[in-house]
Amino acid sequence: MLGPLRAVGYAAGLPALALLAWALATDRSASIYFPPPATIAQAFADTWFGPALTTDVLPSLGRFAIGVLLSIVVGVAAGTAIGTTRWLRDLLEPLLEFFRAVPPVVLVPVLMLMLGIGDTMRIAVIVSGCVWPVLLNTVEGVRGVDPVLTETSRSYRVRGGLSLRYVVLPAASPQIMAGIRLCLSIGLILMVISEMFASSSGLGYRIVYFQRSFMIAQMWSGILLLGLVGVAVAGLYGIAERRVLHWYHGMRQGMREVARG
Amino acid sequence: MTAARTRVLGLLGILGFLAAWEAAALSGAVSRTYLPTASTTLARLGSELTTPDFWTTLADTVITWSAGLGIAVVAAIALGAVVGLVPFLDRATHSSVEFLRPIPSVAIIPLAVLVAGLSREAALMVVVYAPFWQVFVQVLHGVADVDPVAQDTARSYGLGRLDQLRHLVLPTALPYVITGFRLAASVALVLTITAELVIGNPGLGRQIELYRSAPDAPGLYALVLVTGGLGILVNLATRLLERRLLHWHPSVRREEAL
Amino acid sequence: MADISTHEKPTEAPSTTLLSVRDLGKTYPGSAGSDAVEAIRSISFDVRAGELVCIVGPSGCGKTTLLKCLSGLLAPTTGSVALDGETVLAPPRKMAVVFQEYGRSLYPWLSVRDNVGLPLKSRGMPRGERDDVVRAALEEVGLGQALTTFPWQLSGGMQQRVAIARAIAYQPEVLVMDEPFAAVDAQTRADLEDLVRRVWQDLGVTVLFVTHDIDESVYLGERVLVLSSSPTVVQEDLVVDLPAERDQISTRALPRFTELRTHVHQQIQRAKRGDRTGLPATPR
Amino acid sequence: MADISTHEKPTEAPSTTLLSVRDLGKTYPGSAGSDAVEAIRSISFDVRAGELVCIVGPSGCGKTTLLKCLSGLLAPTTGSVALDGETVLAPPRKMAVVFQEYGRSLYPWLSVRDNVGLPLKSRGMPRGERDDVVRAALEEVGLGQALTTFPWQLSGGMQQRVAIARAIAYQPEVLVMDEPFAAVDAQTRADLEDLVRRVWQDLGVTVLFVTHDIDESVYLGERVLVLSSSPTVVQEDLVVDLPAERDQISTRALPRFTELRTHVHQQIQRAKRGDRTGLPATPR
Amino acid sequence: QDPPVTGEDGNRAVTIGALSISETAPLWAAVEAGVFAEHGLDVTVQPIQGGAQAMPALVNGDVDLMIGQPFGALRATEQGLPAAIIAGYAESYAEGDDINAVVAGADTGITRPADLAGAKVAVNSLGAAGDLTIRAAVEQDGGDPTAIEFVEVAFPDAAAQLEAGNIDAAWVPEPFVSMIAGAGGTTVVYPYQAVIPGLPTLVVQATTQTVEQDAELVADVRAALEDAFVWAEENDDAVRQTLVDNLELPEEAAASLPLPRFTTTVNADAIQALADLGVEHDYFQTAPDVDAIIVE
Ligand SMILES: Nc1ncnc2c1ncn2[C@@H]1O[C@H](COP(=O)(O)OP(=O)(O)OP(=O)(O)O)[C@@H](O)[C@H]1O
Ligand SMILES: Nc1ncnc2c1ncn2[C@@H]1O[C@H](COP(=O)(O)OP(=O)(O)OP(=O)(O)O)[C@@H](O)[C@H]1O
Ligand SMILES: [Mg+2]
Ligand SMILES: [Mg+2]
Repeated sequence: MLGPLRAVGYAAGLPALALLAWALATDRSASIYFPPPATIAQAFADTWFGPALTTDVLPSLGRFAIGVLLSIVVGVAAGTAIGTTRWLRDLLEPLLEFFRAVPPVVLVPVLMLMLGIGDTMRIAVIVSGCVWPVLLNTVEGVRGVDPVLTETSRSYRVRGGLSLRYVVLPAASPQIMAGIRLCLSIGLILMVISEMFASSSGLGYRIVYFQRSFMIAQMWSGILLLGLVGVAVAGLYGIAERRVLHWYHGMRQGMREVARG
Repeated sequence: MTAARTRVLGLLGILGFLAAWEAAALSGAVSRTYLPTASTTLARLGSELTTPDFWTTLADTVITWSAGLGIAVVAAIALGAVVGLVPFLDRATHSSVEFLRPIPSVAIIPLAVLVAGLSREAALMVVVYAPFWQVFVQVLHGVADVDPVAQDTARSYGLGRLDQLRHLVLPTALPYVITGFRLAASVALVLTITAELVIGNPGLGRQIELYRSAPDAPGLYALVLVTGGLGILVNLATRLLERRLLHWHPSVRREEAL
Repeated sequence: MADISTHEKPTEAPSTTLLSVRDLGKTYPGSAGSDAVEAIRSISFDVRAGELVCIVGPSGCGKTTLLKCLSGLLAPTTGSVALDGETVLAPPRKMAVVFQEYGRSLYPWLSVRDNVGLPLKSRGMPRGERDDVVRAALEEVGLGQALTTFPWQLSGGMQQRVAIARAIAYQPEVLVMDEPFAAVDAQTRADLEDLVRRVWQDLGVTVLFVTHDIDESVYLGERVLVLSSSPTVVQEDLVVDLPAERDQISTRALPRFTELRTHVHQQIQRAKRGDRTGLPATPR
Repeated sequence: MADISTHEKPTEAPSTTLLSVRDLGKTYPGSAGSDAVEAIRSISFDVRAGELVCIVGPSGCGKTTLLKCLSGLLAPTTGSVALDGETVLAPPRKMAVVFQEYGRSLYPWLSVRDNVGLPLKSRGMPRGERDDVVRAALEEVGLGQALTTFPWQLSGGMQQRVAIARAIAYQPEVLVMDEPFAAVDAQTRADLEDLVRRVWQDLGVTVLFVTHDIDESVYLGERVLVLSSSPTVVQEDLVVDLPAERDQISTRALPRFTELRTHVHQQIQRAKRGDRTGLPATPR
Repeated sequence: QDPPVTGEDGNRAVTIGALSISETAPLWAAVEAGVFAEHGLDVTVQPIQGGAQAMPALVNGDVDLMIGQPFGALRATEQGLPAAIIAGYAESYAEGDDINAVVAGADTGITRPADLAGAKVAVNSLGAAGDLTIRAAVEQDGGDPTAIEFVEVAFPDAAAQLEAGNIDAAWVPEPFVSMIAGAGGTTVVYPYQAVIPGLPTLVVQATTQTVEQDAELVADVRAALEDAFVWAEENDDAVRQTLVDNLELPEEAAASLPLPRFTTTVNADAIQALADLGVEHDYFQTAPDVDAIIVE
């Protein structure tokens, strides 16, 4: 286990260096597009510590959370079905690849027509982008399960839900977790994108609005907030991953021990 | 035999979708001005395909896309492998990586334009950014997936760092990398189109925007079919590649045996 | 040479035949760059309910392949397997398998208890009963204290014993074991041998037991099937006419034991040399 | 009981000591929910250059753990291992290991040839020479025809032999083998035993050989280390005073062989019972 | 400052950023017809998507001039960006049918600006001239401007969203005004015309640096543009052909599309009025110095 002090050091070290470099760079060249850290910090406090928190940030994060959870559920469920059923995969794969390549600018107006312009549409936009990493990783994880393990469960007639719950999904879980990790950051990106359509509030809307209104420091403060949310979400993910994959890390513990020694 | 079956089923899936689309459009749930029928769109696609302009536009997009994807994938594999293998780097960069990953490409467009102008390079920066992180994270997880016994074997037989990378780490990470590549390919395509649309370089994206403003729904959806088609093509290519590179992996082995 | 009786087609009523293997052949299809491998050419034999049959044969002769076909995990290329008169197409109920790759057949995300208990859970055995059965099985193999550890925290031999415990706890009618004692020490091995005999006698299960230890095959089995080297056929089907009550010290000291083991040894040597005189030359 | 001499601290000049294990202890840290496991309490012994030492002990007593510490794959909790006078902190060059989990130690993406050849390649051996060495090593273990197959297309015993071929092809100074013959048939096993003796005699390698087969340990070894059950110490360090030229039939027929094997057998039984009389009671 | 780049024919190379909208058609057409070449200018028209993307390109010199909305220039200067308006380009009509309008869906019952209070109104981008003038128009008509619920919907999507009932009204330019009206929509108000008649829709912008250091360029472009508009007036067919060629408009639509009034004169009063309106409705924190922004 890392000492808490070292953990903080690792987490803050590089960002501190980056901040310093930023400060030095913005000190010399006064490009309006790269305001100094102090300006951004000021903008951050002014912009986000106020009513914006409840009118913009929290609703956005709520939609993000629902969207990501839905994506994980849908991605894992569909991914398992597709990964275990050859004909289903053959049938759906080209179609899914097709939809993956359709840009949101085209997709969103259609979604708006079908779902209106409320939260449902925005959540749908988030899901439409961040199921893919979960889905693809689940499909590949499920396909790649060690044959000895599947043979074992077959011969002991561990089938159906039990086999999914205790054999297939755990075996695929390292790869599924990789997908979930991607899903989280893509979810944040799509939260922003979803607010570029038919909206007038939200964290993402604010960032785009600031950008369009040349409010550069405010825009940076929005990006900063988004990044910080990303770090926080990654922290939550880390906790979840350590629980879900404790066996996986345990198996590899010996290896890491030597790497340290 | 199985290959033929795969093709037929895949085609069936697409046909089923087209039929559903046709039915939905004909049902009139959505006005046909906004959602043309599949047959109209396909006819329009056919006529688009015969114009030389279409092909130059397509070429523009494909060039930006493949260049961006190439840069993103190569850089992500290289950096991902280094960061994944050196625990110090992994720990030291973790927070920064998590900070940078959720920043949307739309947010960096003005900066890209500032640095690179309204050029293909600016579009490239936008196209590289997001897919890079996807492959990077996949590589990190792939590198961590090395079997401890296989790792012990490599160490005890004195395999150097490079040899371990080449013969142990990369093969292990390969399934993750391929999935990362597939994810990145479509994201890069979406971003190429978005960047063309927003920055205004020539390409499918700008053409889509023109058709959208005209407004010319069949033209718009014909181009959407083209982007989706590109996505399907990449996937076909990846699957072929996978059958060669991962012939030893349970996922491929199992299906070949069936 | 001593008088050795080989097994003839059973004269008893066919109703007692539990497992019937007919002209079984298995060829692994070649994948990109490698040729097809004919693992088994043609194997036929019958096993009566309640028999304990040991299978020996040179390394790579197709024992594991045979077991996989028997247990419905692998579709034979030719011939068929019937259990209780029904052709085996999928893993049958009431058959438990101990895999040769014991380490990889344990689920690393489940504790030892859950690894052993999962098949029971899938059979719908209630929690309390399951716990008891699991604990008893693990105690039989000397791992009563390892309930909550994970497989990767165990030594090779311990992992193998968990796999054995899982098979025993499953209370199968047919127990199929592929070199189940390869990784345990001599003393533990002896104990486990006696455990298998006990389970076999007490519960009347039918046992198919692949081993490389010739003494073990004679000590354990009522019958020893010797497989030839590839292309594989049954080289010999030997009846072990030792007393039913066996004991590590006295049974192994019997002159008959020595005769039998020497005979099997010679057969294996012959098999390994590839001497196929007298074997059915199945047309390809 | 027969006269059995146990190994004393070597009286020869210390320069001939190749491997020196001092008070080695290893405790696996407990992970979430499981306690720490003291796999080895305290082990000390020396191995001279060119010795062939067999290690036996009850299942789970820490043999694999010991080998991993020796080969620099695992950091000991207490004590130290020195090779040629230098403390082992990382896997030393010129040491080849055959892992107990042979299946997982082969790379599924490499053909048999490349699996065996990879360590040589990384050592910079040119292509042509490498091919010859690899082919020769595979022929030694009876797999001359399996060059282009992949590990997962092989039977368990064949996989294990590939792992052995890899170790031999590596031409190490120290050969560490963890139950290397567990998955092969009796005849192949005998052949491989003779191969190890031959390699040992011809090339002068030092061999550390973990086995569960007591006869094998006596037949192969110049010395047998018997480990106690957990908490593990060296229970006995036995000199095998059989003639250097050994032969499967005549050596095993020697009365002295029987004496030695019986002795080792009793030691293992004692170890398994957990009888620790006379063992150093290392303070915790 | 970079030395002026000259092309092969000795003409000065100039890049002008322009939105891909019908208003820029005269520019495209005149460039093709060689009007700018006569002034020694070798003009490249660089399509842009909006001020946010074009402004950095202007700042780093990637484009020399930009044709954009005056509101953007006000906004940019307020945030400290060195934007200047060097010439007019297009104006809305002070009377008659204007080139953009708020249109309401068929069964919303919205007929006059005051009805928009409480309605969901789409504009292409919030916080700009569109919603500002709509607010003012509603206020003028006696409605409560703060009760309007604005959402952002791209112009091309507005018609579909209106029909789907997701929005009540939308502010769109031609050809969408005609399209929606044709489908049964009601034209509620021409917000530009109603609030600031003749408000410039597009102006030519440059950085203050360019204005200071390259007065010659500014003068040349202004003169050339003046000729271009004269030429465009006489060659309406050529202009409309550009709509077909460059903007993929169908022929019939191109032929009948209403175009704005083109002029190089900057209607400073209108822009001042716009700035005042912005201050009044809290769009600007500080009042923009319109006189400084407009250089003529
Ligand atoms: N998946 C596979 N693909 C191709 N060939 C295979 C495969 N599995 C096994 N074989 C081949 O089939 C033959 C029989 O293998 P099998 O594992 O049944 O032998 P075995 O008798 O169990 O040997 P051992 O005693 O070494 O475990 C071998 O020649 C092996 O190479
Ligand atoms: N990764 C690990 N984490 C925790 N405990 C472990 C780990 N590996 C081994 N152990 C424990 O250490 C002890 C010794 O294990 P080891 O594998 O060294 O035994 P062994 O002598 O090789 O046994 P076998 O003959 O069965 O292979 C066992 O009790 C085992 O449970
Ligand atoms: Mg086998
Ligand atoms: Mg071991």
